[in-house]
Amino acid sequence: MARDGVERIINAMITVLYFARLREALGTGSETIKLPADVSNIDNLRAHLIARGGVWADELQKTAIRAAINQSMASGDSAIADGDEVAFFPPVTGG
Amino acid sequence: MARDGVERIINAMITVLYFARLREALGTGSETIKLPADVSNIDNLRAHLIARGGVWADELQKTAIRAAINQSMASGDSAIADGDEVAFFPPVTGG
Amino acid sequence: MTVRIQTADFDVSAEIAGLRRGNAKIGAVASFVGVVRDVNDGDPVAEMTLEHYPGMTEHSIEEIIAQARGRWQVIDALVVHRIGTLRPADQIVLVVVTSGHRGDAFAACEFIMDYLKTRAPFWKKESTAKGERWVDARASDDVAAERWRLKG
Amino acid sequence: MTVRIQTADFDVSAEIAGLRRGNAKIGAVASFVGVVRDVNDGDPVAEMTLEHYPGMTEHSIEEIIAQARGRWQVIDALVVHRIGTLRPADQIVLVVVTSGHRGDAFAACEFIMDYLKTRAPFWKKESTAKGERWVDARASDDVAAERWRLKG
Repeated sequence: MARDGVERIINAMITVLYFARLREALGTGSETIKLPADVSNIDNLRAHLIARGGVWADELQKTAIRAAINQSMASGDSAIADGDEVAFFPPVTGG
Repeated sequence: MARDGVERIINAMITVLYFARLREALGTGSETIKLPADVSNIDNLRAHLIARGGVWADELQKTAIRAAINQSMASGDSAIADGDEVAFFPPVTGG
Repeated sequence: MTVRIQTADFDVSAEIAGLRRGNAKIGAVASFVGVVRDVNDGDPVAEMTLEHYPGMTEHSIEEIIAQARGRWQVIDALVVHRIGTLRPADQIVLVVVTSGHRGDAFAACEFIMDYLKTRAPFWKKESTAKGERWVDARASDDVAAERWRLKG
Repeated sequence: MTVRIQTADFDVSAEIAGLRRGNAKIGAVASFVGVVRDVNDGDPVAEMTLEHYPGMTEHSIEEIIAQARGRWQVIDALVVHRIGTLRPADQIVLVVVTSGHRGDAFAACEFIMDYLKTRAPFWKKESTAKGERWVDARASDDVAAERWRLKG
């Protein structure tokens, strides 16, 4: 049981989506990544992506960037778990 | 000139219109009447019509009755002149 | 500005298209449709008849629209009000306001409708199982119109 | 409740008729249509493209409508939002709310529209003579959504 639990966490995968200006700047709309051991919430994930440098640092450091987990708006301390769909995007401008 | 003025006042005529519940209760939608010498505003005209007694007294004594002069809402002291179109009606219920 | 009193029904899409025609500054269209309900004051309503004061009706609605234009950024406004005999689910009245922005369109549309209910000379007579009856004015309509005095 | 995201245009009359069908308790229908303007922030706009987040868009609008239902007497509500390429004068979004009374219909319709502008994941990209640009969120939209917190 404990062994299975460790196994699952080690292989935890999440999907990350990018929209609009962010999608264009990063050059990708989605990626599947292995959840790093030190990433448990939105703030951690954002820091992890910023650490890639270049446009990742430029774009994801912007304070206006919004995040969602499993299609619901999320805040910096919202928890991320195995299998989650996480999205980053600029403030919305519909209607 | 003065003679013409007197002539005009003596023969002053107005049209009076009644709408909705009031029209039905009074049994008429309009009448042309000679403006009595002592009638110079809505309150006077209303008193003059109430003096007819019967349904005229019953209906026109109701406080909710509204009045218009020449198709604009009027109050008790609004002046009435020769040739005017005066209307009495219940509070409006359109839309 | 367009004000029409008619017995015929109206088509909301066609009226909006007519009001918008040729004006590409319009960003917002707020509309209101009043509909005959099958129950009023607890009694089933079979049909109703709308009476109006020809001439004064049009003037009073034009005045209401002019007031709305003075308070909000209105590009154009339309009121169509039916008279005659109507049945449950029939459309009674249409108010459409076009504007650059939605806040102005919503406010002006609701203002016109609230004032129309208390100032435009229309009277409704309902047919119910108990017979015909003239609809009484509602205190809530006066309250709705009165609250606009507090703003702006 | 109906929420549709589509590239096709919509017909306001047909959408209202569909939402009203079979419900004779409806006395009031408030609608809003958002339209592409030919100028934004001072520049002529040739066309715009709307991007969205499939799935989350529908969920967030359903949540907005559920909130409106919790605050006002709403009989039913409809939101249709277009995506893809749109040109000036094209319809972008439709919100329709049916209710027994007009105050509820107006308030719920404006509330849904204000929250949709700040919460539903849509993004506009404009084509102007200066090239393409993503439209920035407006502080005025946040203010419009925020003011509903003070009421009710």
